[in-house]
This record gives sequence, C-alpha cells and structure tokens, in this order.
Amino acid sequence: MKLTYSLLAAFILCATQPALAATPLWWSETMPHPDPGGATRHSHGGPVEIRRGVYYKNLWLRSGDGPANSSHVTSFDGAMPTLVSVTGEVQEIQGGNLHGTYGVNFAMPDEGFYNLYLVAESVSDGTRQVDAAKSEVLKHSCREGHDHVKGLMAPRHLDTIPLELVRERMDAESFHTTLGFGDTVTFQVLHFGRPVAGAEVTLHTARGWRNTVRTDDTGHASFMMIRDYYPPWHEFERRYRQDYLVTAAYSVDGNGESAGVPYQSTRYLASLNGSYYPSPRDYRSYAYGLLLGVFALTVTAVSVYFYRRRRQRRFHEVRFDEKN
Amino acid sequence: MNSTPTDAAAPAYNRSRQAREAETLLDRIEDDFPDNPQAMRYFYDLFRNVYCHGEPVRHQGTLVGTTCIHAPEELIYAFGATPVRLCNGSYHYDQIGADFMPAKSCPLVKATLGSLHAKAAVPNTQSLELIVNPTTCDQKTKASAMMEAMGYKVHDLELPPAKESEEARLYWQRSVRSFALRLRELTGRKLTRNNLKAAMARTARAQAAFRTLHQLRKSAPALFLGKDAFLVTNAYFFDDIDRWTEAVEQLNAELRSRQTEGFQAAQKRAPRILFTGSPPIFPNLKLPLLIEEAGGVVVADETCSANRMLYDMTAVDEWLLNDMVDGLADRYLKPCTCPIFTRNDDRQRRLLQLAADFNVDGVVYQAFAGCQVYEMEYRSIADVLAAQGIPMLYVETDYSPDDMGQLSTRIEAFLESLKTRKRNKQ
Amino acid sequence: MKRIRDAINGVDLRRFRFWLQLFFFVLLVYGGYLAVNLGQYLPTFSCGFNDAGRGGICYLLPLQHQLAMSWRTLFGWAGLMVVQGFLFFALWFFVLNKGWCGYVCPLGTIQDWITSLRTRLGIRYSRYTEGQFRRLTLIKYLLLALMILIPLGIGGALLPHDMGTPFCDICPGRMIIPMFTGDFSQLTIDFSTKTTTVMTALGLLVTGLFLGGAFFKKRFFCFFCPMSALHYLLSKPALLRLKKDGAKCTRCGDCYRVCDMEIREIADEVKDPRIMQDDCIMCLKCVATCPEPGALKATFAGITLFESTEQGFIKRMNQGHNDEQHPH
Amino acid sequence: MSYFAGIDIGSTAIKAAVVDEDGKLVGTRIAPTGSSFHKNAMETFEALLAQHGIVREAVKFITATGYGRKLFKEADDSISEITANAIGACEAGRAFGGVRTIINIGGQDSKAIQIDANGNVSNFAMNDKCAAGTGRFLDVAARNLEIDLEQLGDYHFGGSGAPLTINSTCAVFAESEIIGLLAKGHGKEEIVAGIHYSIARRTVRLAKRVGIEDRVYFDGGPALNKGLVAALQDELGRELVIPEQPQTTTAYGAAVLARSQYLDE
Repeated sequence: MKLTYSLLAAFILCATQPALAATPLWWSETMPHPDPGGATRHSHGGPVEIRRGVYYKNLWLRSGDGPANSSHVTSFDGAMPTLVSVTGEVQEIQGGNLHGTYGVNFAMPDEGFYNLYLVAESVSDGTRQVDAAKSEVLKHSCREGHDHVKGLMAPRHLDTIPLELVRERMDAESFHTTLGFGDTVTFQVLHFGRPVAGAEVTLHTARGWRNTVRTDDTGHASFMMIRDYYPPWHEFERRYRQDYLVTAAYSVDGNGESAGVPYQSTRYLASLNGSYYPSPRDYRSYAYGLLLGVFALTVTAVSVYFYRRRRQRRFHEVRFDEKN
Repeated sequence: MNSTPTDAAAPAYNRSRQAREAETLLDRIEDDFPDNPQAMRYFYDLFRNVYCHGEPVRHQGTLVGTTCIHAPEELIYAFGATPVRLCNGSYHYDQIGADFMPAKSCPLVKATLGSLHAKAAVPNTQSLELIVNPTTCDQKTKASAMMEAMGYKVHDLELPPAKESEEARLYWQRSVRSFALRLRELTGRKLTRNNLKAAMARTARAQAAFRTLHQLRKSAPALFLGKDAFLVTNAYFFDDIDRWTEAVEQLNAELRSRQTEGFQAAQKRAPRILFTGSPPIFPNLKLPLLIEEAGGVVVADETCSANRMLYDMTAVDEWLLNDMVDGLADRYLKPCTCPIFTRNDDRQRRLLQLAADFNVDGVVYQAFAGCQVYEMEYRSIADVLAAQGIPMLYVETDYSPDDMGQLSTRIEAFLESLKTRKRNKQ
Repeated sequence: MKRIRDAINGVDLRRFRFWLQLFFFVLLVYGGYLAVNLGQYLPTFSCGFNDAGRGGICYLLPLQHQLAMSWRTLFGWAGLMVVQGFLFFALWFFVLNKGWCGYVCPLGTIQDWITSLRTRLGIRYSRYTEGQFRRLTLIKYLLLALMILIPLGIGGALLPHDMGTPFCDICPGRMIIPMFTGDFSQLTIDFSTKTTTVMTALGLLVTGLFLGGAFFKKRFFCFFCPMSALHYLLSKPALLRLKKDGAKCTRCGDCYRVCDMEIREIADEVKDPRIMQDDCIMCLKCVATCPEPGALKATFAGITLFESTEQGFIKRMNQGHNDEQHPH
Repeated sequence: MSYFAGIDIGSTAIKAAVVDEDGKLVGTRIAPTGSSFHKNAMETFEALLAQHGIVREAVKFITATGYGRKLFKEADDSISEITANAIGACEAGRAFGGVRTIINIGGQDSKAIQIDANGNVSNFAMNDKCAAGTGRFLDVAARNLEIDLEQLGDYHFGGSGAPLTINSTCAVFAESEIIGLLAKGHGKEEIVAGIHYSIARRTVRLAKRVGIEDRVYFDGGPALNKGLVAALQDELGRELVIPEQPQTTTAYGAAVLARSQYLDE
C-alpha cells in the first residue's frame, strides 16, 4: 500500500520535476520497488546486503515532505555523496542508478555508525537553497560481540556541512536500542559545526503526521514519537519498522552568487532519516504475566499439597479392569 | 505367662549350666591365648558379669528387645528406650528352645526362644517391654507368635524379601515409620528432630569406633585375634552403647600402639581367614576359636553378629525427621547382605572385596544346620570365590559341642592347605 | 601430601559448594558491572537477557540465533561460525564437564537456595517414582531437539520469525536471572503476535512451575534442561570425571539418597566405572556421602581431586553430634 | 640309617607306617583302636619297629594324624588326616601314574579330596556329623545281617536279583529299614548290594562337591570291600585306583611328611 503510493508519487515527480524542488532531499532505505532478488537481510542497522561476510548498505535519494509524500529521485548530477566511516575517514563515493533510481551502495566493514551526506545547492527567485541530506547508518552484527559498543556510540558530525541534524543518544542506548512510540528523540542542529538557535525542525512520521519546533539556545529540538501504528490486534507486528524524516530549515540573509546566479538570502535545509518501532509498552503486559506466573506457582503448590495428603492414606487401592 | 520371670531371689548363676558354658568358653578365650590386648579386659569382665554372674543388662528407659539387625536402634534410642539384641548363642537355651521349633531348625532361633522362655536367663533382660521381630527368615518370622504366646509384647517389623525394587524400599520405609509409631505408643514420647539426631550420633560414633577397629584388622601380621573381635561385637548386643564405644576406642588406641611397635598377635605365616555365614554369637564361638587354636587368624567377617551389624552407616541429606527416618530405613535395608533376600550378588561382591582388602588366604563359611538360606547360598558363593581362586571351607554345624573333633580335622586340613598354597606362592 | 589429601577429602562439601556457587553466581550475574566478560559460548545458564550484569552469555542464546539464519547463509560461510561457536562451547565444557551445572549454573544455584529455604521451613522434599523418572528424563532431549529444529525451521522460512529463540522464551532463567539486577521487564506477556503471546505465556507458566517445583523437588528444572542433554552428548572426553569402583560399592544407597537428581545408577551400577549419567549435575554430593574409601571419586585429567573416604563421611555426617554430651 | 614314622590314630584302627631316608616305605602295621588308644598306639608303633629291626633312636621324626593325634604326645608334630591322606595317596598313586582325586571312607567319616600334582590339597569335602556313608554304616549293616564285615564283598556279587534301594541315609534308620527288608523275605545279597549302592551314591555326591579329576584313588578300610568298590565304580562311571593296603595310606602320608619336615629343618 505504502509502496504503491510512493511509486505513484515518484512517477508524478519524475514527470514534472526537472531539478530540485523546495521540498527536502533525503536518504531512505526504502527501495524504489519491491526487493527483486531478496538479497537484503535484516540487521540491527536495518536492511543490508551481505556479501562474503561484509555488510553493504543501499540508500536511495528521495525528495518530498516526509516518507508519505516523497518520491525516489531518478537521477542526480550534483556533488558526489560523502561517506564518513566509523574510523572517521571521509571519502567521496560514487552514486548512481541503483535498482532504477539514484542511490548509493557502500561497504560497512567496521562496527558502528556510518554517516552519509549529500549537499546540493540551487538558486531560485534570489534565494539560494542549500540541501544537506544526511543518513546515519548503523552496522552491527552480534557475532562481533558487544564489548566495544560504548566507545562507538557517540554521535558525530562534520564541520564542513552547512546545516546538519545530529540525533542525540538516548539514555543507555546501545546498538540494540530502537526508538519506540512514546520515546523522546532529541536532535541538535549544527551550522558548519556550530549549534543553531531558532532553526525550524520538523519531524515527519511515516503516515504523514508532522510537528515543527524551534531549536533552543543550544540548537536542540525534542520530539516525542507518537503512536503511529493501528493494525487489527492479530496482525500486530512488534518489529514493524517505520521511517521518519526530520528536517531542519534555517535562513540567513546575505548576498552572494552561486554558479553565476546572484541571490539575496540563503535557506539551508537539512534532512536526517531514521526509523522507529511500536513501543514494548503497547504489547507487553506485566499484569497478565505475573498473574500467569502466580497461577502456575499456586497450582503447583496446591497439587503437591493434595498429593501429599492423599499419600497419607494407608494404602492405594489396586483396581482391575472389568472389560474383557 | 509362665515365662516372664519374676523370682526376686538371685539365682546361683555361677553354678547353672549356661553360666558354666559361658565360663568355660571365657577361660578358653582368655587363657589359651597369650598376648590378649589389655583393653579386652573390659569385655572379658563384661561377659563374666553378664553371663556368669547374671548382672542385669544396663538400660535407660524402656528395654526393647530386637531379634535381628534390621531393627533400627537409633529410633529406639530416640524414644529414650534402650535396645538389646536377643539373638542367643547358648547350647543350653538351644535345647530348651527345641521344644518350640522343629528338630531341623536354626539353633540361633531356638536358643533365642529358649532364653526367652527360660527363667533367670542370661543376659538378664527381665524388664523387656517389647520385642521387635523383623520378618527376616521364615524361622524368625514364625517365632513372633511363639514369643507372644510366652507373654511378650511383639512388634512385627515387616521386612521385604527383596531390596532392589522401589516397592520394597518404600514398603520398608513405611514399616520403619509404623515402628516409630509403635514406639511412641510404648514410650509415650514424641519423636523429635533433636532426639533422633542425638540418637543417630550415638550410633554413628559407635560405628566409627567399630570401623576403626575393622580397618586395624587389615594390618598384617594381625594385631589381635578374631575371637576377641567377635567378643567385642557380641558385647554390642547388650552393653551400654556409650560405654561400649569408649571401650572400643581404648582398644583401638592400644592396637594402634601395637601397630607402631610392630606387634604380632599371630604367626607371620598364619593363614588369614575371612569368616562368613551364620553368626558366631557368644558363647557359640566354636568355629572362630577352632580356627585360631589351629593357627589361623580370623581377620574379617561378614556376619550379622559383627560386620553386617555395625559396618554400614546412615547418610542423611536434610536433617529433617522425614529424611532421617527414611535414611535409617535405607541403611537397614539396602547394604544388608543377609541371605534372606532374593539376590545375593551384593554378598558375593562384599566377600570378594573383604578378601582383597584384608589380604585373606581363605574363607570359612559357617552354616547353621537348619539355616536354609545360608545353606542355599553356599553354592553360588563357592563358585564366585573359586573363580577368584579363593579357597573356601564350608562347615555345617550347630551349637552342640559334639562335632568339635570332626570340625577341628577339617579346619586344620583347610589351614594346612592354605599354608601350602601360601608357601607355593612365595 | 597425605594431609592435604585428607583435608580435601574431609571437606564440608555443603559449605564449599555454597561459597563456590555464590562466587560463580556473582561472577555470572553481576560480573558485567565489574567488566567481566566470558564471551557468549558459556555452557551454563548465564542468561543473556540479563543485559547489565551478565558476565558471559549462555551458549543456547547464540546457538538458537545462529541456527535461525537463512539456510543459504547457514549452510554457506556462516556454517563455519556455528561450528566455531560450538567448538568454543565444547572447550569451556570440557574443563568442568557437568560441574558447570552443579557449581556454576546460576539457575541451579537459585534452585539450591530455594531448597535450603524449604529445609529451613521444615518441609520435606518430593521424589519421583521410578516410572515417572524414566518418562520425565526424556523431556530434556525433546527440548533439545525442538531448540535446534525450530530455529532451523525459521531459517528455512517454515516457521514464524518471532520464535527465533524458542527455548529462551520458555526458560525460567530469562525471567528470573535478570531480576537479580533489577530488570523485571521479562516478567511480561508479549501480545504483539500470536506466537509471542503463546511463548511468553508459556515462559511465565514455566517460571511459576519452576518456583513451585524447585521448592518441593531438589533441582527441579535440571531434569528438563536441554543444556544438560547437550552436555551429556559431549561428556565422554571431558576432563573432570566422576568414577565409581563397583567392587568397593556396598550398594548401601547413601549416594542415591542424597542425589538431587535421583540417579539410581549411582548406587546400583557396579560394573561401569564411568558412572556419570545424563541427569547428573556433578555436585559430587554422592562422593561426599559415600562411606566406602575410594568407591566414588572425581578426577581431573586423570588426577584424583576428591574421593570418598570413611573419615570424610563420618566428619560430614556428624551433624547430630551433641558436643556437650560427648566432648570427644 | 634314619627312619621317619607316621601314626594314624583313627576311630576304629591305629595305623603306623615307617619310611627310610629316601622316603621308601619300610613297613606298616594295623591294630584296632580299642578304648585306651594311647597305649595301643605306642604298642603298635613299637611292634612295627621291632618287626623291621629298627631302634627307637633311629626314628628321627614322628608325625601323628587321625582323631587321636593331639593326644599322642610322643609325636614331634601332628597333621590333619586330610593332608596326610593327600600326601600318602599322591606318593602311593605315582605307581598308578598319579592321582588327583581321593575318596576315603573311614570308620566314622568319609572324605573326598582333590589334590594337585604335588599332593597339596586344593579342595576337600567331608560328611557332616552323621555316620551315613561311613565304615560305621557297613558295620551296623553287617551286624544286622549277621554276617562278617569281610564277607560283604562276596554277598554283593552273590545275589541274583537287582540291588534293593536303601532310602535311609541315617545309620540308625537304615538299621530298621534293613530289618524291615529282611522281614519281607528279601535276600541278604540284594540287601548288601543295596547298602553298597547307597553308600556309593552318597560318596559320589561328596566327590562331586570337590570335583572329580583324573584317576580316583580309593582308600580306607572299606576299600577292601570288593562289593563297595564295584558299586562305587558303577556310580562314578570310572575305574578306581586302590592301593594294596588301603588302610595305611594316611599313616604313610604322615611318615612321608615327617621325613620332609625333618629334612626341611
């Protein structure tokens, strides 16, 4: 359903939009069409392809306001995407056609978070728009163990990025932590590495709900994830993974010229994608659990008690079967 | 009711037949052998006092007679009562008891019945309030009714004829539990954890002393003779348990010093004998004495008047009454090598192990004429021992002294052949 | 040397075991706080769900995870990983054999604590009849088979994915061990899917049963433990061994009496010196309760560590000795 | 020349034997035990010495055996008759090619002995208390039938009918059974044969207890009874080896033992 919808949107956009629109560009894990070969596998960092033991990540560039209203970008010929590996190594990687639309594929040999950036720039009506799409991808396999996790948890940013969203870590977050309904997620907005106050940060959920807040003095904005999943109870899927998109917009006045076109102000538009799941609070019940446990305990105790009382009788009767 | 003796006048024990029987034997035990351990004095005197002078059996609280090793004495002690084992070895009482039993029956059972029937019997157990009669062999089982007819209160402690099966074990545990109920009724006391614990500790201490003595007999050349060992264990039948234990501990200490001194109670070449079968019970120590008079030495035994009575100890996992009583029941059933049980492979293995541990040269198997179970096990035991190359002498006898000459020939011939074997081995 | 040996053989095994078990319990349940990490191939119930405190992870968790990989992966390169994991597990196991159960396993230790609580309350234990024993003893093999087959079925897309760790779902260790670090989150029923609802409900039923059962029956759960079954399959070459000299055995049944696992062979078998049975937890209580010198012994790589002795037995069974009465 | 003597003081007869330095049998003598057997034993021993012209001092070692061995104080050592019998039979049996099983029927007991090649006893069995199957049993029977003990053999072969079955194993009950059979008009021959078979059966059962191996040596007074020998061979299913003087084997054994003991020291 969701897929058809986005495909339709993609069709429309591809047909009508030659260059960049005012809507943000963002990275997405969602394929342009259903997985043809079933090559992807689920991992703690979302879908990956595993070739000879090495994890590969596919990300597609999409454009639009939130996961519900975005389309895959068929081609892109701006700057090359930048990948920051776990070790901090910055490199440009080649994007291109990936299963039909523009996307990137990169290897993740190390455990930890990889950051992928794409910066695009255009001028229209005297306003320069700088798009900075970012994706933070986790590579984790439990086989690698969990000892090293703590040192790899801290979020990172690049000072060269005009506007960047950084997701703050939650309390006791580990590679296994997922974001659930009711959890609060906090982002920091950085402008060339410095926090920005008053930037407009918008969270788009998969079903189209959005909320906008302004960053505080330290550039932070927080959202509480809303419940966004209402299946019939028997179809409830605990591992139902949904994408959210968070964008930050920040305008700066100032004349300039970009590729020969002058402008009077600049609008920075940062994007960051992520995923969230139903909250365990929605499907886990202590009450029933304890009830059942206590029930079993009581039944055991009572049956042992009665068994022992019965054993006190002088002897057990021997019975014969009268049939035949 | 003619039998529960009430005459207050002290009978002339030292002139009675049974006293003479005991006296003669004690003289033989004491005088015919040099180098009796000093600590044996206690036991010689004890036997003289009890058997020749009719000193009453010492006891605290109710005196409860037992007719077999299967009666758990710890339970009796726990109820503040004292057990006394009634199994008797006197030819005199054997003849009295012959009135109750068929001619070809076990002299032990006959003598026990005879002593219960006799007036002023020794050991003097005049105040017997209950007899616990485990249903072991047919003859003991049938003795219940006869003892009741004599006016005694008898508790049949039901023992299963097999010990391997779970059913047998549970049946026996239940028997022991009902025995505890009977004791409660008799004594009017309650079984408590502490009482039973203390009772078990008493027996365990006695058993530990016995085990030390038993291990000391491994020493080669022997530190002391089997006739004394039998006397010690026979004293356990009726002696005060704490007094007995102390005496045995003293004996152990003396034997240990003998060990360090390198003392030899028998010749270096003396054949080491393992005694098995029907129990030698004072004053019927005929066979062990003949063996040792002929130059052998009884170093170990597998009989219910000694080893089988005291060797196996009780284990408890949780010191709760339920577990303690079941533990006791198990100890009195599971390791028992009595031939009344269906299988006897435990007895075979026990004999082989004793023979190996005690460096035994030969086995003497005593079967009382009329003790069918021992007679029946003879063949299987003989086969097992023969397979291991251990010579065995099977002796069928009873309490009468008239086969002494014939027995001594056989025993001497057996010991001579053992000596030859030993020489040839060297 | 002899003195040392006598001291070892005369040890109060109950106390020794209590402290050793406590040590291992702290190590495996709270070791995580002390940066202890023994890896994820431990042959004992060091529960992986105890995120914060665990000092290592029970092998059954990664095993089930690994087996749930898609068949293409499992029978490809990842198969080697499974084999490697198994080898690590086996190496750990070979050191202590089933001593892991009797001395290390936190769930076993918890059961022993429950048992001692019961003893203090003066309530007697229950035993199975031999018929029940024979039937129940097979359950652990069934659980082991299911524990392997269900994840394999998932890997082959034959079964729903949320059954990934079927044994952990019903293992009482998952509910109980995390509680020791204040994590009660496992005590819930997960209604998210039908499978999880059923599995978590089963898990809590089993937990209730576990607590009740362990109260009345010594080492109640060990009887059904698939880890125990897996151990037994590997136990032949292990270094720690339980041996019996049948010739010295009097079949007094003392060892059987105290055996938490009610293993009859320990008392009755007199032919095979390798006496360890599949239910054995190697607590060595039997050795401590055997009055026959050398009849039972625990050896490590052929060296006798602990053997039954008369003196040791007498010392240990001297519980009821009243010192005031006999000051010896 | 040194000599060595063995004296077997049995319940019915005293047997004495003397061997020389080389262990060769010099001579034997048999006399009834009587009531004062110590005196009789001395007389028999001295008579034997006189018969062969041996002075008392030349006898270096005397070994006594038999029931009266402990009371014969003149002996240097005593040995049980089983051991003595075994050695005697082993030595005497060499002439027959060696024996391994010995059946001895004495005055009041019967024995079966198994020996190894050196004459060491490896196993033996003896009748219990009761006199059934012993020489005494034959005595009683002969008296009841009013025939001489020596005649029993002839009677055994003299009968025309099948041997009768004597059921009683006890000497006392057998006595009345024999009288009963006589009263019914059975011939003495059949009765004698019946008695022999009865003894033979008991003896074979005894022998089977120790295991029958190789040649079987039969000694003791009753071995002179041809009828008993025949019955025994019948029951055993094999030939018996019988020495010339079956009564003195034990005394001979004692003498042999006296020699080796003397030489050992």
